[in-house]
Amino acid sequence: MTDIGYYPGCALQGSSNDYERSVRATLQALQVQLQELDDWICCGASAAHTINHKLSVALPARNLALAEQQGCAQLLAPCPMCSMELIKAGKALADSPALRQEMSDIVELPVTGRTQVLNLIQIFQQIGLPALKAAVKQPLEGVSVACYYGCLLTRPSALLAFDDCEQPVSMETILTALGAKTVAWNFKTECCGAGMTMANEETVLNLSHKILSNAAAHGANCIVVACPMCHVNLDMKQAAIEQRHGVRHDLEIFYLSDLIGLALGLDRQTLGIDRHFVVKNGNSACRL
Amino acid sequence: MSRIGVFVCWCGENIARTVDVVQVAEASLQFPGVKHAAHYKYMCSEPGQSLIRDKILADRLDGIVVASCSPHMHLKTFRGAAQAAGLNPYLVEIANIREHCSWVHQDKAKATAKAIDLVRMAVAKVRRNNALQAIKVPVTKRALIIGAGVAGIQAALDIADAGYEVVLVEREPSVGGKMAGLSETFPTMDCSQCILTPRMVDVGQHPRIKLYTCAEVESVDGYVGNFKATIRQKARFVDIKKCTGCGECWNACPQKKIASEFDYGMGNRRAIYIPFPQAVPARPAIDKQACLKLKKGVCGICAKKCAAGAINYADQDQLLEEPIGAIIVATGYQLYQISAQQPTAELSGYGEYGYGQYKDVIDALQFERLVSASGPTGGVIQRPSDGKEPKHVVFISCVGSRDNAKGISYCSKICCMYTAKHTMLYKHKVHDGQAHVFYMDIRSGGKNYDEFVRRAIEQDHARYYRGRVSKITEENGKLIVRGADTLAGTPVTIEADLVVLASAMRPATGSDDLARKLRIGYDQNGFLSESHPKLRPVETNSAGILICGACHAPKDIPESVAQASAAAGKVLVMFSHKEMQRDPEIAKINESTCSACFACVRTCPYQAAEKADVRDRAGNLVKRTARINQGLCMGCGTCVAVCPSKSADLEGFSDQQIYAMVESLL
Amino acid sequence: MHSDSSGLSALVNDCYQCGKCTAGCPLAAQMDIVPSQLVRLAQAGQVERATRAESIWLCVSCQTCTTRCPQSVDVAGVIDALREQSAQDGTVAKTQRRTAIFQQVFLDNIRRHGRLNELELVGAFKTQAFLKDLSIPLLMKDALLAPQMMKRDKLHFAGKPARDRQVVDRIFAKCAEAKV
Amino acid sequence: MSAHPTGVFEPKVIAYVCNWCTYLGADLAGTSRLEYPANVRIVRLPCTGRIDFNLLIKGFEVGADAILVSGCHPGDCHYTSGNFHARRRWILFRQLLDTMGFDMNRIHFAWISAAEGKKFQHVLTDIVEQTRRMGPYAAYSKICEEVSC
Ligand SMILES: Cc1cc2nc3c(=O)[nH]c(=O)nc-3n(C[C@H](O)[C@H](O)[C@H](O)COP(=O)(O)OP(=O)(O)OC[C@H]3O[C@@H](n4cnc5c(N)ncnc54)[C@H](O)[C@@H]3O)c2cc1C
Ligand SMILES: Cc1cc2nc3c(=O)[nH]c(=O)nc-3n(C[C@H](O)[C@H](O)[C@H](O)COP(=O)(O)OP(=O)(O)OC[C@H]3O[C@@H](n4cnc5c(N)ncnc54)[C@H](O)[C@@H]3O)c2cc1C
Ligand code: SF4
Ligand code: SF4
Ligand code: SF4
Ligand code: SF4
Ligand code: SF4
Ligand code: SF4
Ligand code: SF4
Ligand code: SF4
Repeated sequence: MTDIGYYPGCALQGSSNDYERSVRATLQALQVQLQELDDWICCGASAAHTINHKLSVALPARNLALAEQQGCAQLLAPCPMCSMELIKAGKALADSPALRQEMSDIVELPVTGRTQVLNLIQIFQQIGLPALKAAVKQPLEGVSVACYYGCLLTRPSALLAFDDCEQPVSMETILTALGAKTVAWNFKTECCGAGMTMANEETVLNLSHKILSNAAAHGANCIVVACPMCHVNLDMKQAAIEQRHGVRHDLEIFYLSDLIGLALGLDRQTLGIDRHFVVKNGNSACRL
Repeated sequence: MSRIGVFVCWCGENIARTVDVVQVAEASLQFPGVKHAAHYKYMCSEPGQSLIRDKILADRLDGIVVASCSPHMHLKTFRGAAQAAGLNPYLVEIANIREHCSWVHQDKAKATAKAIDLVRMAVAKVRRNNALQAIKVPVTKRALIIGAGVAGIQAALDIADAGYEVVLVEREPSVGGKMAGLSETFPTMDCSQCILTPRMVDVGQHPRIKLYTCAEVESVDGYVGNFKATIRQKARFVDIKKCTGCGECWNACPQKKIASEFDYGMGNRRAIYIPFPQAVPARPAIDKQACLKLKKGVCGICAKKCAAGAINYADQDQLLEEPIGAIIVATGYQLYQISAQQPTAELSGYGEYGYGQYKDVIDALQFERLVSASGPTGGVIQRPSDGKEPKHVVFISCVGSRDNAKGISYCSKICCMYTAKHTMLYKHKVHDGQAHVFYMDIRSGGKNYDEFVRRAIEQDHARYYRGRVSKITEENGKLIVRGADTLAGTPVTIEADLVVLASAMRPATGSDDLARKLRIGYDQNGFLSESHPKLRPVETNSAGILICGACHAPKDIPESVAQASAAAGKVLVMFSHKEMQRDPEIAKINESTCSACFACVRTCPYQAAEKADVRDRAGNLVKRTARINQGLCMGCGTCVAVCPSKSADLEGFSDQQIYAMVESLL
Repeated sequence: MHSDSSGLSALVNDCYQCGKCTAGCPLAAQMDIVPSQLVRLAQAGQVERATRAESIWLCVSCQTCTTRCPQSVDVAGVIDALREQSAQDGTVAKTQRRTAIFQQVFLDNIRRHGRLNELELVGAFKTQAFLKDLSIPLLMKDALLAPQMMKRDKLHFAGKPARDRQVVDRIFAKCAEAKV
Repeated sequence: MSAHPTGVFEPKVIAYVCNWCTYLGADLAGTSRLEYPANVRIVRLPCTGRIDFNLLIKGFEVGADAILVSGCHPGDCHYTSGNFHARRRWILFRQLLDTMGFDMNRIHFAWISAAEGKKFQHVLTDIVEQTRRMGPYAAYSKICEEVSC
C-alpha cells in the first residue's frame, strides 16, 4: 500500500536482527512496503559525535543524500540512535546553506536534508489507530506492559516534537488501543546506558537494573521498547543484571513491533521473539 | 519671526572640548532671523538662565534656541526660563549638541560643523513655532479602580478618605484578592486575614466607595478627567440588596463537591457559595456552571430556603455607565500553571515535575491554604493524597521563573521570601519535620528580608541546596526529588512526602485585553507598563490612567500597598485642580480644507480624531469634517501622515517646521 | 585548543550554573566532575581540566541534560566537544581509556566496512584494550555470551559491508582533514 | 558637508527618529560615549507614525545620500500603535518609491529602543559605511527630472 524508505542501520542487520525481522513482518502485515536504502552506510552512532563532530554530520548526510537520490520522501529508521543522528544532521543541513554545500562536497552527492525521518513509533502513528484497530486479530489481553522510551526516542525535544519528552504517551496510546494494559511508572525516559554496553558494562547493568525494578514494582509483567540498544541492555543483559544485583527480574522485553505483530495474529517465530534471551515459555506475559 | 536668540552651552568641558562653541555662536549669527548669539559655561545654572532671561527682555527676543544637552534633559528648564521672561514657552527649541554631537564624535572640525548644522535646523524650526497655550480640561472627580486586591483596596480607601468618590470593580464575588487567602505574611509574620479583613470591611461600608463585585469593565471612552466607563455587572443570581447573608441557601445546596477557587482546589464549595467566610460583600453568588437549576432546571432548593426572596434564577448581565475622571488598574497576578498544558504557545510546562499527576506536588498558593488557619484543613498540615503529616517537605524555587526554556526569563522577586516563610510555618507546625529548599540564588533585598531568610536557615534549620531539581517521581508513596547541590558538586536525591513549587507570578488572565481597552502598554510578559521606571513609576502613557500592585510586575504586599498609595496620590493631585492642564503639542485640523475622508479617524490610536459637522449660524449643515478631541489627542502625528488633503497638522511638529528643518540642510 | 575554543565558549555562555543538568544525569553520582562543573570549566576557560575528567567518558549521551537545561545549553554537545578535544590532545583519563578506545575502534571499523562488523569490533576492542590495559578479565568477558548469541543467530561473523567503501574512506579522510 | 578636504566622500545621512525610543537611544549612545561618524543629522518627531512619504523625498531633495527612519520596537510604541501604522505605510511607500526609481538601498528602516545606544551606534556606522561605498546619490536628480518634481 504505502511505500516508505527504510534505513535499517548496523544494529538491525547485526545482533539485533530479531528487531528487523519483527519490524518487517509487522509492517508487511499492515501493507507498508519498506524500500531499503541502497548502499546505506553506518550513521556513526555515538562514536562519531564523540570523536569527530564533522563526521557525525557527514555519515548521516551521506545516507540522507542517498535517500534524496533514490526518491524517498520519508525514511524509517527503527533505531532511535540512527533516527536521531539522521534528524540532527537533516535539521543542520536544512538550516545552513553553507553546510549543505560543504556536506555535498564531502559525501559526493547533493544533499538538502529534506527527507522526513521517522522512528518506529511515528510510523505506527502515521498508520493511525483506526487502521491498527481494524487489523487486530487477537487483542493483547493479559499484557500489563511498561512502555519504555529510553533516552533518545523523544529527545532532544526541540527536534522530535511527536510526543511530550517528559511524560510521553504515544506507545501507551497505541497499545491500549490494541487491548493491552499499560502501567504508570517512573523510568519511562531514564537512560539504560545505551551504547555503553561494551565499553562500560557496569554503568549499563546499574541503570538497567533500576529500570527493570521500577517496572516490576508498578505491576508490569513485561516491558516494551522501540530501540535495539534498550533491548540488548534489558533483555540480553538481564541475566548479568540479575547476577550482579542478586535479584530475579524475569521480565520479557518486547519490541513495539512485536506486540503489535502479535495483536495482528503473527506468531512468535515470524516476529523473532523466540530469539530473545528472556522468554517465559508457558507463562509468558503475553499469552499470544 | 525674526528676533531669535541662540545660546550655546559649553557644559563645562563636555561640549567645549570637542565643539568650538565660539565658532558655533558666531556662525549662528549668520542664520536668517537670528538677532543675538551667546555662549556660556553652564546654561542650565542660575547665572546661565538669567543670561537668557535678560537677553529675552533686553532684545525683545521672539524665539530662542539653546544649543546644549538633550531636550529630554532641559527643554522644560529653558521653557520655564523663557516663561519667566514673558516669552511663550513653546517658542523655545533645543539643538542637542552634547548627546548627539560632542559626546559621540572626536574630530573637532567635524563635530563643530555638525553642531552648526544642528543649530541651523533648530533656528529654522523655531522661526515657525507658534505661541501655544496649555490646554485646559474639566475634571470629573471620581476614580475608577479595577481589581480589589490589597492594592486596589488601599488606593480606594486613600481616595475615598480624601473625600472623593470611588467606583471599585472586582470580578470575583468578593474583594480581597490573593492576600485574603494567604496564611501569615513575611517579613513580620502577621496573619494576613487579621490585617486585611478590617480594610475589606471598610471598603464594603465606605459611603464614598461604590463597590461592584462579579463585575468587569466592558469599555472605557473619553479622556483624562472625562472618562465614561461601561461596567458589566455579571449575573449573580442573588439580589445582594435583599440577601441577609444568613447562609440558609448554601448550607442546603446539594452540589457540595465543587473545587473552591479560593482554596485553589484544596477544598470544596457549593454551587451557591461565598468564597470564604470573611467575604465582602458577605453575600453568596451562584455558579451557573455548577447549579442544577441553571444547568438542568431541577433543584431550586436555595430559593425555597431563602426567606428573603433574594434568589433570582432569571438574573441577567447588566451594563452600567459611570462617569470617571481617573482610572487605577490593580488587577494583580496569577501563578504560572505548572502542568504540561499551557494557556499560550510561548509557555511550556514542567512534565518533569509531575504537577497534576502526583497529588502531593502542589504550588505555593495551595500550600498557603494548607497552612492557613482558615484553610480547608484548619491549618493542620496534611498532604492531599492521604492526609498524612508530611515529615520531609521539598520546596523548589524559581519554577517557571528565570527559565528561558519554559518561556519566562524574569525573576518573580517574592518567591525566595515566601519559600523561606513556608519553611518556617511548616517547622512551627511539624516540629520533627525537615524542610528542604532547592534554590538558584536567594533574592531577599528589602528591609529585614535577608534576616528573615537567615532565620529560616539558622533557627528553623531549613536545609538549603543551591541547585535546580531535574525530575520528580513517585515511589511507594514517596516523592523522589532529584536535584543538585552545585556548591558540593553532587547530585542530591530526597525522598519527600510533599513538594511545593514556587511558581512564577504572571499577570492576571485578561489583563492584556483590559490594557488594550484602556490603550495602555504592556510588556512581552503581559505585565502593564509604567511611563518611566524611575520618574513616573505608577503612571502609564495614557494620561489619567495609573497602575499599582502586582499587575505591573511581581510584587509583595508592602510594595503593592506603597504603589497603591502613590497612585492614589497622583489621582488626588489631579482632583486638587478644577481644570487640568495638558501639553498643547497636539493635532489640529484645517476644517476648511478637510475633505472628510476620515482616514485620520480610522488610524488615530487614541480615537482622538472624530467626525464632526460644520454648521452655519442658523444651524444648517455646511460640511462634514474631522475634528480633534483635545482631551484625547496624545500628539503622535499619525493623522498628519495619513491625511491626503494635508489638512491635519501637529503643533510643535508641523509640516512647516519639519520641512524647514530639513530644507535648512540644503 | 582548536577552532572549537571560541565555539565552545559560545555554547556555554548562557549557563547560569543552576545544576539541573547534574541533577538529572543518570551518571552524575559516579562522576568526578559533574556536568554543570564541566560547563563551568569551559565557561571559565579551563578546558584542559575538563578534558582530563573521567566524567566525560562516563556520559552515555542520553540528552537528559540538554533537554532540561533552562538556558537551552546543549550540555551533551559540550561533552562531545570535550571528548573530541580530549582524544585529540591525548588527555583521556587513565581509567577511561577503554571507553575512548572503544569509540575509536568503532570508527575504524566503520571506515573499513561502511557498516559495523560486530565481531571484528569486539575482537579489535578487546585486543586494543588488552594492549593498553593488560586486562585479562575484559578479554574473557562475554566469552560465555557469544555461543548464546550464535545460537540465536545474533552474531554475524561477517556482516554485509557497504558496496562503495571507497567513498566512506574518502568521507573519513575529508572529515579528518577538515579538522586540522 | 559635501566633499571632505582629503577627497574622501562624506555621505549626508538624515535620520527621522521618534522622540521616545530612537531619540533616547541616540541620547544613550551619547551618555555612553559611543562614537559614530558625524555624518548624520537627526530630525526629532513624536513618532514614526508622523512620517509621511514626502518627508523621505524631501530628504533626498536636500541632498541626502541615505535616509534612516527609526522608531520603537513593535509593541513598544509610546503611542500604542504609531510605529505599526508607519510600518504598514512603509510597505506601500516602498513599492511606490521602487517604481519611481528610487534606490532602495539608500532608505533604511530600523527599530532602536531607548535602551539600545549600542545598536544606534552600529546602525549609523553601518549606514554611513555602506553609503560611502555606494558613493553620492547622483541618480536622484535624474528621477527628479523624470517625475518632474
Ligand atoms: C504563595 C504566595 C505567598 C505570598 N506571601 C506573601 C507574604 O507573606 N508577604 C507579602 O508581602 N506578600 C506575599 N505574597 C504576595 C502577595 O500575594 C501580593 O503582593 C499581593 O497579593 C498583590 O496584590 P494585588 O492587589 O496587586 O493583586 P491581587 O491580590 O492579585 O488582586 C488583584 C484583584 O484584581 C481582580 N481582578 C483581576 N483582573 C480583573 C479584571 N479584569 N477586572 C476586575 N477585577 C480583576 C482579582 O480578582 C483580584 O481580586 C505572596 C504571594 C504568593 C504567590
Ligand atoms: C553606587 C550607587 C549606584 C546607584 N545606582 C543607581 C541606579 O543605577 N539606579 C537606581 O535606581 N538607583 C541607584 N542608586 C540608588 C540611588 O542613589 C538612591 O535610590 C536614591 O538616590 C535615593 O534617593 P533619596 O532622595 O531617598 O536619598 P538621597 O539621594 O540620599 O537624598 C537625601 C537628601 O537629603 C539631604 N539630607 C540628609 N539629611 C538631612 C537633614 N537632616 N536635613 C536636611 N537635609 C538632609 C541629603 O543631603 C540629600 O540631599 C545607586 C546608589 C549607589 C550607592
Ligand atoms: S544645559 Fe545641558 S549642556 Fe548645558 S550645562 Fe546644563 S546639562 Fe550641560
Ligand atoms: S438564604 Fe437568602 S438571605 Fe440567606 S444568604 Fe442565601 S440568599 Fe442570602
Ligand atoms: S438551585 Fe443550584 S445553587 Fe440552589 S441549591 Fe440547587 S444546585 Fe444549589
Ligand atoms: S525570587 Fe527567588 S525563587 Fe523567585 S524567581 Fe527570583 S530567585 Fe527565583
Ligand atoms: S485625513 Fe485629513 S482630510 Fe481626511 S478627514 Fe482627516 S483631516 Fe480631513
Ligand atoms: S496626533 Fe495622534 S493622537 Fe492626536 S489626533 Fe492625530 S493620530 Fe490621534
Ligand atoms: S542545566 Fe544548563 S544552565 Fe543549568 S547548570 Fe546545566 S548547563 Fe548550566
Ligand atoms: S548526556 Fe551525558 S551528561 Fe547529559 S545527562 Fe546524559 S549521561 Fe549525563
